[in-house]
Amino acid sequence: MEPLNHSILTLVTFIPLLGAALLLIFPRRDRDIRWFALLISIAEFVASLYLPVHFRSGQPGFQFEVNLQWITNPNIHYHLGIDGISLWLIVLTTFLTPLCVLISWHSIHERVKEFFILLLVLETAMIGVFMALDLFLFYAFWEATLIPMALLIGIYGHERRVYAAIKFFLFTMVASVFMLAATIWLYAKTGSFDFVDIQHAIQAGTVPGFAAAAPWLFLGFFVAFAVKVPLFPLHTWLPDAHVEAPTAGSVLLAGVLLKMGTYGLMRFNLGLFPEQARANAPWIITLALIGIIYGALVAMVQPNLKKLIAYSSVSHLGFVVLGTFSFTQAGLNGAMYVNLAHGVSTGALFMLAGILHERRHTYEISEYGGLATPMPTYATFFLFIMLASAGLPLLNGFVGEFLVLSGAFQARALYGVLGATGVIWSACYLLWMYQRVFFGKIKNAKNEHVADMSGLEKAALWPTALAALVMGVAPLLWLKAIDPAMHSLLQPFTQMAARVVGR
Amino acid sequence: MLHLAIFLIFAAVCVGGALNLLIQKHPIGSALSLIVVMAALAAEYLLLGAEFVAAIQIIVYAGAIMVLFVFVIMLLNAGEEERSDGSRVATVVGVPSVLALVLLITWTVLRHYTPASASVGTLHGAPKVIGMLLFQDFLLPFEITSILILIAIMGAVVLASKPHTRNANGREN
Amino acid sequence: MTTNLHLWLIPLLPLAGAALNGLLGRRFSRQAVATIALLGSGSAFALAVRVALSLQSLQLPHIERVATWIRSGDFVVNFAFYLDQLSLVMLLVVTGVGFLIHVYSVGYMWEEGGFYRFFSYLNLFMFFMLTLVLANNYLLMFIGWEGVGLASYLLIGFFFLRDSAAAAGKKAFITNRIGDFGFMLALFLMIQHFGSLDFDRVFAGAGQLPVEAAGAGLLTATGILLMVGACGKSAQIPLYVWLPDAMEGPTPVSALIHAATMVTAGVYMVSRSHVIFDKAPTALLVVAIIGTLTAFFAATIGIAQTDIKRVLAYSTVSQLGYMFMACGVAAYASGVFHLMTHAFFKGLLFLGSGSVIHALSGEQDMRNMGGLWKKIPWTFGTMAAGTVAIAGIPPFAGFYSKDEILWQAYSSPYGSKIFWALGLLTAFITSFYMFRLLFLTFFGEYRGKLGSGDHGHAHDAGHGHGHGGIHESPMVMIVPLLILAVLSVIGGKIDAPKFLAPVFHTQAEATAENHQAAGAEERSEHNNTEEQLKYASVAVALLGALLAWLLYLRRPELPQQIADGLGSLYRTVASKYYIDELYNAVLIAPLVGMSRQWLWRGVDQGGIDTVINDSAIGARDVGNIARHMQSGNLRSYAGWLAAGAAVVVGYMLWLGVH
Amino acid sequence: MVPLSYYLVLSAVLFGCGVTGFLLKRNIITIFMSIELMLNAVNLSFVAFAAEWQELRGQVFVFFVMVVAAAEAAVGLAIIIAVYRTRETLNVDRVNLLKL
Amino acid sequence: MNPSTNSMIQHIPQAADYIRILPELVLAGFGMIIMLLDPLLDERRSARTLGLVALLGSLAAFAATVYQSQCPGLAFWNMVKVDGFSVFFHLLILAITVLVILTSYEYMEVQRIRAGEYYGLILFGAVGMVLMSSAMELVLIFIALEISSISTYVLAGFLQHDPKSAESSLKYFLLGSFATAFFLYGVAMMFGATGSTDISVIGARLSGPDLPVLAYLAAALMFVGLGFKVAAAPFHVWTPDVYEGAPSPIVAFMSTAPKAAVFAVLLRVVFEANVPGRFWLIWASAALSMTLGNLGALLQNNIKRLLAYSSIAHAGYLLVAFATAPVSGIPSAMFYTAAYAAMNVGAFAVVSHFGNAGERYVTLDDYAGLGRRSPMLAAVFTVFLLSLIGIPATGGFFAKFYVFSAALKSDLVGLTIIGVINSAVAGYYYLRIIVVMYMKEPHGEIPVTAVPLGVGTVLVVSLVATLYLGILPGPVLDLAQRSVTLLAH
Repeated sequence: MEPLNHSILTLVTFIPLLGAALLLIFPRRDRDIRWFALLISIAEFVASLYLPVHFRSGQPGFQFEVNLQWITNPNIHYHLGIDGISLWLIVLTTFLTPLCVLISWHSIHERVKEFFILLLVLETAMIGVFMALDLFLFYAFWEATLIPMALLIGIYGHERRVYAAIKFFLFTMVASVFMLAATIWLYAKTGSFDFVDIQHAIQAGTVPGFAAAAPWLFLGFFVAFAVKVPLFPLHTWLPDAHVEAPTAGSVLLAGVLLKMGTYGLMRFNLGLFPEQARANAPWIITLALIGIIYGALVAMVQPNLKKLIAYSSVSHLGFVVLGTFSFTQAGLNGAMYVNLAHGVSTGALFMLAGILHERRHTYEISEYGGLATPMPTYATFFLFIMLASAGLPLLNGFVGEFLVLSGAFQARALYGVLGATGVIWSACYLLWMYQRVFFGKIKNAKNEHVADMSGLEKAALWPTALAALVMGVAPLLWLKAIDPAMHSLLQPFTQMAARVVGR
Repeated sequence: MLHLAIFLIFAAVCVGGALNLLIQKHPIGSALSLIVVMAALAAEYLLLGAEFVAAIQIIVYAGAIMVLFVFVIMLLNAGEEERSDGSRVATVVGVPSVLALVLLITWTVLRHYTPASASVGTLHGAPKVIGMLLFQDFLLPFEITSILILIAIMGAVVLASKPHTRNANGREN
Repeated sequence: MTTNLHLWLIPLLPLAGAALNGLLGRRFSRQAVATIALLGSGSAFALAVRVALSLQSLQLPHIERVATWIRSGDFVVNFAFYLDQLSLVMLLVVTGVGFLIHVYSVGYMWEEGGFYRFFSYLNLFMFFMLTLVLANNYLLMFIGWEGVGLASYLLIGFFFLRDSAAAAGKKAFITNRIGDFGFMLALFLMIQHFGSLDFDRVFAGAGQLPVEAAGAGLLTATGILLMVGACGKSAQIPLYVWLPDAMEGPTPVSALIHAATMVTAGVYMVSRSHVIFDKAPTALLVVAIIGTLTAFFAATIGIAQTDIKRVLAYSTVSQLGYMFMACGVAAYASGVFHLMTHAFFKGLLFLGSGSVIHALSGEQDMRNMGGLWKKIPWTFGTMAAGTVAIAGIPPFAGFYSKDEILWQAYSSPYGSKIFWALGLLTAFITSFYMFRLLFLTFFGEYRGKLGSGDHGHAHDAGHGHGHGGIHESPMVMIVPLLILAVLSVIGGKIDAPKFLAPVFHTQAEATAENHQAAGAEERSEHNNTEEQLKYASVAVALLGALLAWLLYLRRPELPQQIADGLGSLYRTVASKYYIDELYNAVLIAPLVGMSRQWLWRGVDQGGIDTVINDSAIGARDVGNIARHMQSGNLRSYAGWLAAGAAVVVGYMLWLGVH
Repeated sequence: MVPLSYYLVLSAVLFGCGVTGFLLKRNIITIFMSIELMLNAVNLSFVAFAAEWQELRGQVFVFFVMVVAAAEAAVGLAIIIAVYRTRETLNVDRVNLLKL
Repeated sequence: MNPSTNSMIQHIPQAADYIRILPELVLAGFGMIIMLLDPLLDERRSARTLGLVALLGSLAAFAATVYQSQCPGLAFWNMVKVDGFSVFFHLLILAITVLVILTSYEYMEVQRIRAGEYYGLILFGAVGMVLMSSAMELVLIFIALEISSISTYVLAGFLQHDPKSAESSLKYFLLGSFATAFFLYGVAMMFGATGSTDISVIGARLSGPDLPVLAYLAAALMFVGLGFKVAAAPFHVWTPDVYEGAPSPIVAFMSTAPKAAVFAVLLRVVFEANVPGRFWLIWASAALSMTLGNLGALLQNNIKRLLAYSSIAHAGYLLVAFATAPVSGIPSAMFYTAAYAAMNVGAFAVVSHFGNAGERYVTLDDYAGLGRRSPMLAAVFTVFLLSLIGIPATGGFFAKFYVFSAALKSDLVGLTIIGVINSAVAGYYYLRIIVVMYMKEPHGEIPVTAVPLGVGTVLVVSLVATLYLGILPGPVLDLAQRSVTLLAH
């Protein structure tokens, strides 16, 4: 046993918060604040790398667990732990945050201190969501992500930021109260918030009234997560939030916050209510498929770069849901992998969009054209990330999408077929957008002397590009931990399937 | 029978007074009819044997409180009531509700105590007995009422006094 | 399997070149860039030759496993390489022709901007193409498959300042994606039924299944889906539309990617999957029909094109159709044979046309050419060799492979006389339009304006600066032409079918042989027929040439008259049957329009957001009503209180009574 | 003897008159008087119940109600004066600065 | 009224009796000291001195309550009962009193209010409120209720320059008395139905199976009166008007302390006096309160009015607890009152400080840009608002959490869902304030004075309390739970 194993999760969760607290008493020297935030976020990333290094892939159950009684009544524990499902999402979060700091270096010049405080608080909350094994703790972290994010959008966003912030907050808030209701019900009946305990109780059938309530509980959790994912038709907050959010906000929103939804679906909807998940899978998959195709088609016709990326997220996250509810090993592995890949590539896309906005203060695609000439490096980065997003083999998008689709295909051929059309759509909207932004001659004189990427911006994007490549070439590094976790998550489903066959 | 007749007479006076309170346009008229109601009620109390209550009903209620009312009416030189129509809710929603309320209570009471079943006698509430009770069992409430009265006095002083204006230096004008 | 060939080095060396040039090339000199790129592709070629030389000591198929790529449950995909005769042929063609075109490009692109970028892309292409060829499993093949698409996208759009180039690149990629969609579905089917994508496991699994009768079955479905993929990559009906547009790319790219190598990936893939197709006659039939139709259809379009590269492009589509026709009649070896010879002569033709364009400083319209043979004799000579080869006139390479295909189409158990007839007709047309190209370009009077000075460069933007007048290309371009010309002449002597026989020596072949062995009489009859058919095909080739000579040299005014006489039919053909317009009107425009009007404006903004906003407004309205209880009037408040009291009392009494 | 219910019905009717007065009268002072009427009605019930249960607490309660009524009267009339001072009206319909 | 043999001892209050009303005595004593000091002091400086005395008085009463908790039991012939329940509410109300006095400390200067009566009324009012929580006799409850009511009527009208204040006072007074009459009628009926005004006797008489209809009538009428006091729908209409017009510290006071006291009475009446037929009545009232309160708040621009509607909604959430099984319902209700008090007093302290002289700045627009001009104040206010929304790690969250989990334990799924949806809707209007503070540019020059010591203390204390209840709710809930075992036999 490594000496840090018991405290590492706490450490990883709260380093950013500590940083935020220190920033609070920091003098208002913007430069120092930026450096400090960068330092903290990098330290956090390094600390979080402890997890994959010491993670034991084959070992079932949760690792690095901490379980302390926090509140006796209600019976709330400070229970953190990770498994293959959450491991990489945490690292994704810590990976993206320093990049967010970098990309905000110059674009945020007012209320710098508050910005980085919010960013770091948000990081803690996001990490907490992925680590919490106590339903209450989970909900607390879940809600805690809302406020800094809403503030980031609302204070540092663009023209319609207030509207977007409120929309974001309300959508998520309204949806998550259903989860809260379901959580409270579980607590009222089991006397515990502990994920593991509740799971055991449900499996053992010792929860009174569970059979009748299960569909509603499932729905309660589902709605909260579906809004976050976002699943069609609950997605309309996402484009608005993205368009108005500052770059760092968009990066974290797409990169991590949406993943909280898919994570929740896996952890809770599948983990706690396998039978309900199975029963509800057809319509959920239908929504996911609609999301894949619909998101892509709508993305295609967006006149706004960020909206386009936002709708592409709807499409990509549709893959995740599709994979999740295919209940196949490949589907779930793929879903998780799409999560990670989407976090990296869409995060990078938003950073790129932000770079453009910083120079020209608009996201309208029609304002651009021919940018490849003044900004060759930028165009190359954009191309690379775009290809990653489009799911080109050997880049990160492909592995996940392929696994998801093959899983969906195994579940039902039609799912795979419809989902696979997404491969076509994503090429359509991305390539078209790329053509309109970068190719041709410069039509708008303002674009003639747009500066290419600065060293700082390159520093923010190189890691994502490298990650996209490594994830595409060596997915095993990630799948090694994901695969067993998904295997155990699938256990009840295979049993169910066996029962159906046996009958 | 005599009891019943007296009851009915005073009851009629009560209800008449109450209705008159409603009908009267001038507050003084209403105040006077309220005094009538109170006096008639005192008679009903006597009928029930509550001497002490009947006495303070006249002294405190009809005497002191109503005098205060009349005093204020005079002080503010309140004229006849304006026939303003500020609230349709009061007539459309309120009055039917009141009717329903009264009917419901009456119905309950009549259901609970059929006229034949329970006729009350009297409970002799002599001042001494009441006093014993007040200063023993009800000692605490009795003492606490002093605070109530203190508050009332303070409140009256604060609210009825001329606004307490100070200039910016805090010096009184 | 004691020898380690380090097959992984073959694709990786070009990749290294690509990475080096791509990341740092901007700071290198042109010489350095060229050296790196040539080293990348040349060393791959050298390794391929080494592999070929050590063939005797190998036991084929030779599999080298490098690392595991994906592991998900029981499903494992490895980075592993597979070498047999088929991949060796492809390997040599790709690296060989590829290297030559690299050399050629050094000359051709020397003046262009983005030199490093070009070679980086070219090397990247080599990497993906070699991955495709050497893959041990379908997914690795798919990497190469998509990757060559990417390289093609990048290279077509190389002159990105030109909108048409950018659009063509996008079109190529998206059309390819449609094909890839089919390919992916085929992969899913394989995963579902064989649990693996490794060639040996899939083929072993498929081999155990019975031949599927007419109608659908697993293998039929897989086969057809693979064919969809092949249609995209190899530009077959209905997905061929991208290839002619792809001519927007620099000409060496057209030669390498859109003639010699990438577009033949579909043929390679179908041949590689022959085990599946052998068990699925229906799928084979589909392949054959698509191939035949494409061959014929594209050839007809080729007649009426005036852009030299577009003629070659349609010719490529048509020739690819031949290859699929061969595959469709289970004569995979013939298909691959034609693939190889086609790589030689079509590569040659494209490079030659590039040389012409180079000489004319960017002119591509054949109507503005003519009489060039004197000015660029080397180019003329080599191109003439290529033309003869593609026309199928013996003893040039094209004759052998094309004749083999026609014979197989005629005689194979999966074949049909219709295929043969259409193939023959196509051969005639091919001969016609290729000679038309040759005559228009090199004979007659020069019709262009160049020669007096600098001329605007309609295509290959920026190309032609510093050139004055028509001039022969530099040696660095001529040498590859010569080598390819030689190969076009003698390529037919390579008995590829025999070399490939062990790969395809499977049940289908066996049955065919049984047929042949059925009786010596029949066999001799076969030989007889084969002879006759040979004459027929030579005859049509010569006829085509003759007709071209008649129309374009002898009576140059005739074509215009014929075109006028045919009227709308001619216009239809010249406009490529309006297929692009049709696709645009039927598929793309409605899709974009629907997405914008219905989905985005309608569902998203009109539907979902309206519902949400309305419910928010609804809540506010109700809130407003609730607020209006607060009229500010005391008596109203009392009214509400009284009402509330009445309700409460009423309810409680009701409760008390019950 | 008078049946208890008679007293209670009388009480209910008086209470109802009080409530009606509160609802319909415009003059604040009259409204306040209506409240006094309601309290009187309640007192009658107390005394009647006290007689029924033979329990003096009922009468004691009436005593306290009267004390409270007196205190309320003092404060209430002071409030009325304060309102009159700022608004120069005793019409309750005109006292509606605070609304919605 | 058990006839006792040693009647002499029975009829003279013992020391324990006085201890059991010690906080009330202390409060009243300090109130009188203030009354005495007032005329003796120079008017200009009296406010601070009197404020200090009042502060000391309430702190002393707080201490007295702690002391008193050592000797639980009945006093003054079953008039009052000191138990965990009463101690809990004593502490709560006294804490609120302390905070309100602190909030008022500087407010007095700004608003030019007569300090002597102001503090005196607060202290005397507090006597009534604390007494309500320990009273076991309807007579005493009635008087205590009146003390608390009358003092708040007067306090609401303390801004003598402001016609709104007078109107607020008038409306509160008239409607309050109106409701009191209903309550009293209910008490009369209860007396008629059971023959007693002693809660324990009533409880015993009503525990039988066959209940007189009269008891139902009594319960209904009493509920009207008490419902009015806690601003439960449909008896909530007065709340926004009164809160808008009254001085902010007083709104902080009357939205928490008397409400807590009345909730205590409701708890006693509902659970200890076994009042029948509560379930659907409270169910409907709770649902209606939440909904009307939240919907009404959606469109408000005046912060005080908005918080008034929010207090209606919160009364609704709280009432949910009354519809549940007492074992989990009572502690959850008690916790809720405490958490609500912490956050609401804090919020009103901000409003009171920010409103400035004459409470000029109370609209939403005035708060624009507060996040920039006064970041700490805005941050603290944000925490209170988040707590009012019910975001985890704040007291407001656990308050709702306990209530809803109690409801679900009693299988009140419908009510829980209504409540949960409501709390989501409520997010909107609280969020609007946060949005305005942080995301809107200020409209003009609005002076932001430095936060003075008194308000600062209040903010810190309520902030700590809000967060404490949100992070470690256990101790307070345990306290509440222990008292339940005494209450719900």
